[in-house]
Amino acid sequence: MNAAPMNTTVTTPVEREHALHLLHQMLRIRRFEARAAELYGAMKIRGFLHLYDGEEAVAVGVMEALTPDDNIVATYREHGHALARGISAGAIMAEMYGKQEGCARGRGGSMHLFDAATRFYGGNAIVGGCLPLAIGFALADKMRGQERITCCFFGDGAVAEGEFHESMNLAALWRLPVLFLCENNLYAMGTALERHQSVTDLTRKAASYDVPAAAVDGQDVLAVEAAARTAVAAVRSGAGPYFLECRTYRFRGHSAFDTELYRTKDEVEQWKQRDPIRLFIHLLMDEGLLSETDLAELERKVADEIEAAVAFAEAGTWEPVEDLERFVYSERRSP
Amino acid sequence: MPMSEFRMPSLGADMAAGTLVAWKVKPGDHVTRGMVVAEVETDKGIIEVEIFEDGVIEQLIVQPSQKVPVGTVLALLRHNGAPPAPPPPAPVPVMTAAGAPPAPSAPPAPAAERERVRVSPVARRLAAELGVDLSSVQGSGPHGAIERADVEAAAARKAAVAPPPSAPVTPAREPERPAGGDAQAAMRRAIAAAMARSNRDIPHYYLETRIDMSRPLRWLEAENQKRSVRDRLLPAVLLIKAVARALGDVPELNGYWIDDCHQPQEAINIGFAVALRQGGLVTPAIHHADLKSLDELMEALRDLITRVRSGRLRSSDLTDGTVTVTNLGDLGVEKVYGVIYPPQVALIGFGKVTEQPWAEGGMLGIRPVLTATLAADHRATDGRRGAQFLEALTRHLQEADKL
Amino acid sequence: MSGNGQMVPMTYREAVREAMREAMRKDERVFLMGEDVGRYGGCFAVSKGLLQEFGPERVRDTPLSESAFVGAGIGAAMNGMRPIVEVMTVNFSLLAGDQILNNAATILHMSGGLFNVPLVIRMATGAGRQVAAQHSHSLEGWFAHIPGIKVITPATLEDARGMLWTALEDPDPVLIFEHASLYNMAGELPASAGPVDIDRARVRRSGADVSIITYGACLFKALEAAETLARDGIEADVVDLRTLRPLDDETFLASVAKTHRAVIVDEGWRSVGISAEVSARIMERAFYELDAPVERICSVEVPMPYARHLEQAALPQAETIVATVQRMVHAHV
Amino acid sequence: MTPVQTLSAAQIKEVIFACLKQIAPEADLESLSPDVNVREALDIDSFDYLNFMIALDAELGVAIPEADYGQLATLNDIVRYISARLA
Repeated sequence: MNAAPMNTTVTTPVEREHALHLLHQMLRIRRFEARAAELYGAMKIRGFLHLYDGEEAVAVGVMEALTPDDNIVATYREHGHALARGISAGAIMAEMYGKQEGCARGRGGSMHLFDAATRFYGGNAIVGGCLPLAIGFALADKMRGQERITCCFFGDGAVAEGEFHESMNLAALWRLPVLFLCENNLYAMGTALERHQSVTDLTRKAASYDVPAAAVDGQDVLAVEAAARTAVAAVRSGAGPYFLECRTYRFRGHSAFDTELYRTKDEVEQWKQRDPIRLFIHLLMDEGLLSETDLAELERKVADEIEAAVAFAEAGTWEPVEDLERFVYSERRSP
Repeated sequence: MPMSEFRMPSLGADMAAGTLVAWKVKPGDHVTRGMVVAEVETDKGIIEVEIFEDGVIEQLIVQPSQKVPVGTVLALLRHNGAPPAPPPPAPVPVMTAAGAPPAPSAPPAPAAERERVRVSPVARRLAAELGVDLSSVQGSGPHGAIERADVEAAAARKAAVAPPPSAPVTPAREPERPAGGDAQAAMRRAIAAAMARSNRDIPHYYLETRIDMSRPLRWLEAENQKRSVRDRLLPAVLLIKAVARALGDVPELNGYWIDDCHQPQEAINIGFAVALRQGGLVTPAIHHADLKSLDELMEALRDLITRVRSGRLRSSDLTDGTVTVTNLGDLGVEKVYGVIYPPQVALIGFGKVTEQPWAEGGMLGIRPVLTATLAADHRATDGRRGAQFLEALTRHLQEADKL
Repeated sequence: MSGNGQMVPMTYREAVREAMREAMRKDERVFLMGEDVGRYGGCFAVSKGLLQEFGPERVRDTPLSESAFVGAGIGAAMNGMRPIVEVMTVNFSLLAGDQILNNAATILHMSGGLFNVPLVIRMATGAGRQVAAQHSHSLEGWFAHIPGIKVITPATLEDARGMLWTALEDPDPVLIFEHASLYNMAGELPASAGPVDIDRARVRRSGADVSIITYGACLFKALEAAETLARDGIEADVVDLRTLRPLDDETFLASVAKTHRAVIVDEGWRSVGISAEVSARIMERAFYELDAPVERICSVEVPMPYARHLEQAALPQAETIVATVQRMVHAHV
Repeated sequence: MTPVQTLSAAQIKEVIFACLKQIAPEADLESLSPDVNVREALDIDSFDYLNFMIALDAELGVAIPEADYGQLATLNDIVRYISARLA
């Protein structure tokens, strides 16, 4: 039996403009992923495709708490993070098409989105492998007296990796400005949390490293944002790392090719009752902050953006094969 | 028993039979993979036929001037180390070139097992350079291997007894092969069969584009000014390389349509149409044209044309083309609408470069202009891909310095 | 640094230490990180004294977490620093294999050229000190298999002193393999010794009869063998590869073109190793120069044993090189 | 490739014929009119023409730049051009 969805209710007061912004961001991700699934079926996108439906509130809420100067290190289920962080939908879609207009010239694909302007350092597809990188980013910033922090996303599966424990220890030992952002969607691929963890309350992992930790309902975007602001403030204060667990659920399979033998339809349905987007829409309507017209307007805007992204990807070009061996080594000398 | 059969190869989609012209080996000879062992006359001309195994020729079954269907056993090959075999049963019936009864085949000569002479690679190279006959050299290496020092010693001995060398003479030309009326008629028939099949089976679509050649030709002229006469490049080389590059961009046009199935090929082997003086044409392939530099392409072209003209094509020359380029510009035509050579799916034609009015940026000028045409198989690709190809071709030609 | 040609006595260990000291003085972004590099002074005492000079921020002792601190080196390098990460021995580097192969080597290419990783990883390699099968292997050939990283193997004092700075200036990850048996090697270096290239192999001894191609500690076995052979009138060209990736083909091919015979000496295992690679390149590009088959002298394919006589029997030795060359050259010299 | 100092027009023509013979062995050169376009008359394509230039260079040491190809239409043109270059 999986951990039951948390039933926290949103109480945070929210400005209308900000609320509409959060909703917009979540809708963008949902629409983008739906289109990605469709285009995968049409064979426009290949390779592995890990979709983020159901987890939108996490990426959107956390990104709100960060500044543009902070570093992001993400996993292979990162379309939502990239969109919420501000990489254009066109550059992401073109990347998934494998076009050279993509944010990594079509070298990385769905799992390896990169962007210098938003300090987005992947798109890392070895579970746990991104954690040491985040340590390094934070170490460099700390050594040079930078204000910025590093936010490292990873899933519940990564908690079983040695690299998670090595990294937690090192970050705590050296008091590095890292936000360990665990997206607990209850499954490491197809293995349920209680089948891969001896202790299923993941915040307790942090205790052994003396890292402050909290858990939050990952279906509630306002709660995520609030918890992330608390966490970010703690990290930015110089107190060292912080572990934030967002309890969430993915509505689709692990990747495009997943028969989902490991969970029941009932369970998925039950979680869909807690769709972060639906919950938020209801809340805003109840509060009188959102009208049907507002929603229709937002959805039209999102649809236009995603269609433009698809058109951009379609019109993109293939990197010439002569460039295949470019960037194995740098073409410039560092100063 | 480690014995294998060397058969009349199929050298093209349109070849049903071939006439053995000459054997390059005799019973008892050691052969290695890739060695030319026979010359076969086909409807397309005389082809040097390679063998694809190592071994010793046990018996030659088909005799010169016999015409046999593809797949007929031409010779028996004994693998190295195997004992000589008893004579095989009587050879298969064969057709003869002139309808005459088959020539009686000579009894197989007893194949004497000859010890393979070991020669180190550098010794072999040096022997060729110094004109040393390796059979006269005693090897001092392991198992009697001939090494560099042995060749040098032999060359020194030779120099000591030989008169000073006279001026080098140009090698005699290959004796001309009589281009008999029969061969020409046969080639005509072969072309007829392939082209009729093409027109019957392939739904062609045609696209053409005019290309401003001022930049590429200017570049070529400047390049050739830096070069000796011997190293000059012909415009055809630019065209071939640009086609290869463009095929890299639009790989669907490079390949075959076989059994209702589009089979794009990875290797870009450009069949280059070469006309024969006595009539007819062949389209030997320039292998991996995309990977060759302009100099290497020029060399490949030189080699192919020379071998076409002297009738010494290899089987792989004729069977490996993945696309065809035909350049009739020398003859003054402006546009070429080609017929695809099956099972290929595209043919690119080039006409003559002519000075033409050219409007650009609101200005009218006179430019050297080339018309490139694409004939493509509509089963394999659509006009959009074809258009992308011509666009890529134009772009690559404009960047001749990067070809 | 004094610019005169005055010679200073120095060990290999001191040469590496001087190189690190100079790098940290020259560039504030450079720092050293690894197990016991600080208070302990380095497992091989290479970093002894650096903590006192540069402090614990720049000479950082790490936990026994190879994956975390190698990965941290990658992240720090991507974020503006120039880390030197010391991995105690090559065997331990396998614990950081994920970070080296999946991150350091891939990120530049995978990000379409957006992010490079200017990281230097140093580690001890090789056998000869009776430390048995988990501390003695020569895996530099494994790493040389990976595109995206560079693999260098300083053998001489000059290279130990000079390669580090060049590696730090390189925009991409460079792995430096220091043969543990060389740390005590003493010699002299000019006081002015400075950076050297990491692109080219070098001919350490010139001869016309055979090419001995090697790197790392085997260089000295090759030079010893060459002296013995010279007494028989056989002159060996000894090529020190110096960099295993990218390999400098031109230098060893030119040597083979001169001598027409090649022996490759490599402390790694024979199968699928760097010697096989060198041999293949000779076959591909200098086949018609060869007067004899290429030979390889490598470690015997066993986990390295503890007992001294067995360990020595497992390693390439000067006598083996001499015997092999004599067999190859035989009557012609 | 010793440069030939004194060569009569007839000798030059002989060399040209030898070069052409290498390229078009079947051609009947004796009946070639000195005033017709050689390329057209003998069906010489650009590749053959380059070989012809290479042969002339090898035999006479006269490297003809591409820019001068236009001056070499007929047999007479070629003889005249080469005489001038050898002079």
